[in-house]
Amino acid sequence: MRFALSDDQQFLQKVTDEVVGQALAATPARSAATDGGELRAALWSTLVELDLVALLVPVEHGGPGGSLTDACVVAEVLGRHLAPVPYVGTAIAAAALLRFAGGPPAALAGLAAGEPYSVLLDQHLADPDGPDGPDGPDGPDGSVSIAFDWVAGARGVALSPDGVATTYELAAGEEVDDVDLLHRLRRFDPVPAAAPRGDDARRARAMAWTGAAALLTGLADGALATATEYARQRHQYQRPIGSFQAVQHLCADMLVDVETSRSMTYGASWAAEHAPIDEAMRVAAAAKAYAGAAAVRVCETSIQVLGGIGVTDEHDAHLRLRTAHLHHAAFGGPDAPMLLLADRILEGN
Amino acid sequence: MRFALSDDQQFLQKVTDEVVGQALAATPARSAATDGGELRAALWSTLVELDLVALLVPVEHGGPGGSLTDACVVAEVLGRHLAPVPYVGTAIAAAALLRFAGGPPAALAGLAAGEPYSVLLDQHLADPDGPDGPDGPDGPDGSVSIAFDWVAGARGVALSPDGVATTYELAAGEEVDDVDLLHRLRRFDPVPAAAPRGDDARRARAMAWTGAAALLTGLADGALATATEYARQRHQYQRPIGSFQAVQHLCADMLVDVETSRSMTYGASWAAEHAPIDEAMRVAAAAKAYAGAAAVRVCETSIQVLGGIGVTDEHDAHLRLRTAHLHHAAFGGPDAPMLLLADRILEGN
Amino acid sequence: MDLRDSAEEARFRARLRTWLAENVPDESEPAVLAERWPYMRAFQERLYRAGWVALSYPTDVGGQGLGPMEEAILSEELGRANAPTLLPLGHLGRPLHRYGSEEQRRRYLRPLLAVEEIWCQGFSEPEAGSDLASLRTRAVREGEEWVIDGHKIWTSYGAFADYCLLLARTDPDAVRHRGISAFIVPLDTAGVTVRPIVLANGEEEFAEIFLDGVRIPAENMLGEPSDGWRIAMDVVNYERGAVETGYLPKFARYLSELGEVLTASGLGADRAARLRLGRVAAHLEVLRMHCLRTLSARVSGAPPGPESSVDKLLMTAVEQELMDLSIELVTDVGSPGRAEWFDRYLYGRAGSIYGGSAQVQRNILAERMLGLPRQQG
Amino acid sequence: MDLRDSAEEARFRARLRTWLAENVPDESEPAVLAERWPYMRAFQERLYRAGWVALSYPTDVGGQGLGPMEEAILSEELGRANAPTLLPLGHLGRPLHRYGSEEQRRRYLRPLLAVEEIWCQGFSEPEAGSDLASLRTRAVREGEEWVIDGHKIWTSYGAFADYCLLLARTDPDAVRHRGISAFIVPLDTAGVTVRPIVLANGEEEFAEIFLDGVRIPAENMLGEPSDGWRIAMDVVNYERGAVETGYLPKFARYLSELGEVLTASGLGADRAARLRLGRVAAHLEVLRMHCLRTLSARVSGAPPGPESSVDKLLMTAVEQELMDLSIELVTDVGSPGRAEWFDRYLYGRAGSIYGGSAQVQRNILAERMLGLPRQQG
Repeated sequence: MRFALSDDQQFLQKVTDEVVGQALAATPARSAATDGGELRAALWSTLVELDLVALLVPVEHGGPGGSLTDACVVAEVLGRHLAPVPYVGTAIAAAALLRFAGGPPAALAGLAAGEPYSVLLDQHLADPDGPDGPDGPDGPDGSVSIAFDWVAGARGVALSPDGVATTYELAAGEEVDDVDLLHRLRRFDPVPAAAPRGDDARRARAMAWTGAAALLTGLADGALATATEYARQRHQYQRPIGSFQAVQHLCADMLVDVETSRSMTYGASWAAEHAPIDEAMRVAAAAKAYAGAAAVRVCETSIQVLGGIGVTDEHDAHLRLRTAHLHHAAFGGPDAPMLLLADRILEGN
Repeated sequence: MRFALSDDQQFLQKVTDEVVGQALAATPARSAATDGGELRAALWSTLVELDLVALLVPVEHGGPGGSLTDACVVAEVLGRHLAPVPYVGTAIAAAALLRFAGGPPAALAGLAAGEPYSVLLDQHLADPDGPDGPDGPDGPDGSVSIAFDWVAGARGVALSPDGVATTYELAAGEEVDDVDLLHRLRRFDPVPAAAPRGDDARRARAMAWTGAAALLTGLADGALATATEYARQRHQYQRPIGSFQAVQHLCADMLVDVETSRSMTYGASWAAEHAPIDEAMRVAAAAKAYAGAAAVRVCETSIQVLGGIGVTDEHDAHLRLRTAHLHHAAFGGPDAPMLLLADRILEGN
Repeated sequence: MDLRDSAEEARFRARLRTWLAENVPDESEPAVLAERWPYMRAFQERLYRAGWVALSYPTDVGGQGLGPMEEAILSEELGRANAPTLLPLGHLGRPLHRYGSEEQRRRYLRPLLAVEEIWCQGFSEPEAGSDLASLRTRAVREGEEWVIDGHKIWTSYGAFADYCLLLARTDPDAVRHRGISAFIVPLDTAGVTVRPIVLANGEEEFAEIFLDGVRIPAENMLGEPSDGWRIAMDVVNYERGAVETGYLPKFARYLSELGEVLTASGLGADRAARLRLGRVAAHLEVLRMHCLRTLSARVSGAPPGPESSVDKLLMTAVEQELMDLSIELVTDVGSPGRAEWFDRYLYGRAGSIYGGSAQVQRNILAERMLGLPRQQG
Repeated sequence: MDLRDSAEEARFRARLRTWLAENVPDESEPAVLAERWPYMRAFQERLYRAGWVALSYPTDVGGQGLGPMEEAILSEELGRANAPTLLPLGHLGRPLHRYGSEEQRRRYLRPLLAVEEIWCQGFSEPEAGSDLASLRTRAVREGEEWVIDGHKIWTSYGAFADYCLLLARTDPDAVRHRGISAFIVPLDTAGVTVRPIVLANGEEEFAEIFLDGVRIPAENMLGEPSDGWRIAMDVVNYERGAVETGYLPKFARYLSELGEVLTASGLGADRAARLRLGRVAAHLEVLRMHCLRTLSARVSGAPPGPESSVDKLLMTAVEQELMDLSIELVTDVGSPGRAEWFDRYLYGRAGSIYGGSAQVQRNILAERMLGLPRQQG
């Protein structure tokens, strides 16, 4: 047992951090909300060039043969910098679905080459026991229509009713007005789809959940860094606010959330790929449920420490909180992982 | 509109506080757990002599003709002092059931004269829409067997299936091992019973909920007083711990819980008795749900402020927490009031 | 205890209901401030003309000579009638009334209450948020004028205001909250620049005010020199009370909307959702009862004290809990209304920051209500 | 990252499982401490004889020369086999091993690990709880002896112990945490009185120790004079880590029992209950993963530092959340098992107090991990 990043992974982390950090120092992340896709495209091609987008694409399809842990390292860095790229949707969720659920080889090769793929969200399918069942309000029984992490020209990927990853042209469609301003959703004509029930599809789901957890951990870490930096500099009552116990304890609670999310996420990054499927699902579910709730909590607390400026449009704090909420809700909603964990325990009795 | 205790009620509060305070200064409340009923009986006869037990008994049955607000004033003081007497069960819940649900006049007269009455708990009946429905594990459909606030010689009161308050001899029975060490539960042979569905029975339920809320508010207030007193005196790091912001904020949160519980409880003490039945139920439900959760929270926080001594057997902090949990759970469980409130909103749509 | 209307209160309520039934506009509140402001202002003018504004102010300054109970009934009935939100400016009349000279009251109070002149509050500064006493804006006496330089922030509706009740340091040698005075500053004076602040939810109701050599007549000081802190604390305590803010009816409306969301989504029978909804409903009842108690205490006429921090913390907690619930219930990405609920939720995060952060409110309660020893350092 | 057992670890786990299958007692853990203590001790002695105790200690002192991974596997497998709780004494061997003289290690370490001699920890005092540095117990050198006077509290299993690792002030002029030394005190020495503390749940696992002119030989000091604080911090950091405490398997067992309660009560299909259960299950996975990470970091041999406060806060939060869940699920008064769950819940309230209160842990993280400016005063 070795629970630590390898030297290679630490190098990957450092390089990604530098590249993304430099890009966003030149052009702030928020500009992606209004620049017509320019920053997103520029950053994406950098990631493609560095072969970071193809990490989960097998070598035989042109990928560099990376692990889910590698992809999580990248996702965490992207979350920390609030990078406006469709990494979780394309490089993790779509790649895993194509790879494990028998997607067309050409699609994997295209993904490795930098073609964008967008996962069609199955939020109404993911909780087979939920009150909605597989029949959502968006269309006929078992259909999906919302593309996650959509960019212009992206093809859609969904699990078709026979349990095979299938790609779709996403020609038309309309922007969806959700909460995240940096990661886009688009509504298309519904296509038929199935809940992830087979082992392969469940593996892909576990990997998507873990990828989201990694991004969420990064978001929380960035929120913590912003808050502690501010708490050191901002003075009230003639002292730095970070010397007040109330502020210190808010920051300490954030640190606990970040470090424990990180432990959970990297544990899941191994298990979701390598462990037997039931264990993979269990651990990935815990990562998604925990990191999602923790990231929302930390982003909220960070705003509290920032005070007035934290609730303004010009500060990134709300962009971070928005991205946290979207990823907390993605891939089946926030409740699905907890219900899965509960049912494991109840079945055990 | 006048939201304040009258001069008479303030006098009642003062007298009760002095009498109970003196009695428990001489013999600590905790001794009631082991003294075979001696303290409980002594304190009870004091309350009977002062006509505090009969407050809800109408004048024509020998009562002093008090209001539910009067009874809540007494219950709050008893809670603050952690007095080991069956006041909520006998003087509020049983009295209200006998009075509103057509109980035998002799029973009301007996109660006014100091005879003990114990409410047979309907925790399995109170939530008609709950997963249990009216069929609990304690006996056949619609039966109750646990006497709340039982003392030796008490008669039981329950709502019989025709919706009328009925009294029972409680000859045999066995002690129930629950969490509260000062308020007793006893299990008897089941008797048939109904959920409080008619307006009269619902009025009695609203009054019982409000009485419990008053006791819970007093418990929380006592826990707050204990914690702040300790925080002023206890020194660590060469200063009173109450000068640390972390401790101050714990105490401030307790104060908010206490004051808001108090507002809710006294508001309910008027509405449960006088408002139209739907409003009475709604307000009493809010009081029970809120004061119960708040009292548990405050008693827990008080223990945190007390540190090590707070978790010892010899300190009263756990007795207080225990009593809070019992009253939070009594009269239908902690969830029933919240479900009632939710259904009001959902029916409105 | 008696929660019933007195005969007089009941008559007042009945009259008010009749009026509201005929006068609440059919079109609902615009989401965008630029349209919402005239909508709110027009309704408030109509309310004033009909005698429903400034109920608890004396008649000689344009009020109705009634009490806080009538204010509470107004707030309740406005909510029940789904009326436009009131401008939260009533609390600025209090200091004018209490500390103003005869002449100032005559000149300013009636136009303020009549919504003819809009007022705002210039307290916070970039370096003086929770720690208001560290404010740096200064006013220097030059002959018959005060010359003011500084930078105010978080001024509600500053972009729409005609006058600002402004705090500035007049005695640079006095420590902290001593040496602060209050001024009446016409915002069309040369040297004043107002710039809206855009909040995370797109709201522009706050503004910054820059003051660069702004000259106002000497008589525009409110109260005596160094009364500024006392005046500010009065305003802040009023502001913290829930009653005058119209929050209660708004929250009730939100809760009812959430009930509709639940019913529409088929989750109405789900026990988890019902428990959460019920918990928030209970908290809303608590807020209502606590406001009634606060109101009753105000009948004596005494201004609110440190206990108003309980009101503020309660109000914030209820708002945030309500908004958290909305985010829990409306989680399907892209589901209709999700973005609007999210905006309300974002706005709710500000509740524990403005008007003194939740941390400052707890300090006040610990030291001034519970008598805990002062924090050291 | 690789969460699989290495070949060596897998062999170790297999051997252990076989042994546990044959050696875990059939009768379950007695609820009353007077019976539980001999039950726990007997099992631990059996474990020791079979070579499963002190896995990560060197062989020359009675250990097995293995690593923290094997300790973790042991903890996991004990839980899976529903074995008796281990005595939480392992962390007291660490300071003996690290700071003890050749002679002290030879004399004390093996009997400690072999459960032949029971040790306890004499750190806290009535006036020195979270603020350990304010301890008042003093040791005065008289010839070849130290004379100790003082009063210790919250000593785990003090009533069963033979030796106490005790902190006392040896330099009355030094400030606070300087001037504190550590001693090995045989509890049968004249002048020692041990009195059990009864906890709210009836547990008697803690004790007070009164020391009245207790004379011990000079060589019973551990480490150098004034090493006491350093030694104490080592112990405390070990104590805060979840791995050596056996909590993880216990929590997993509780959660599984709560699943049974749910199933039995017919609430197994209730979404509200399932969500709560799932939330706690997720937290338990987090605790497991975080422990694995902590363990991996310890492979280097470095003793834990301030980051162990994360472990402690996490462990406390998970325990309290689990116990809150039990109280939420078992609310019918008088229902079977409610009193037992309540006792566990009460015990859980102590988790945020002992070993440094949650407030102290947060101070440590804020100042030592996040580098926030020191609290003033």
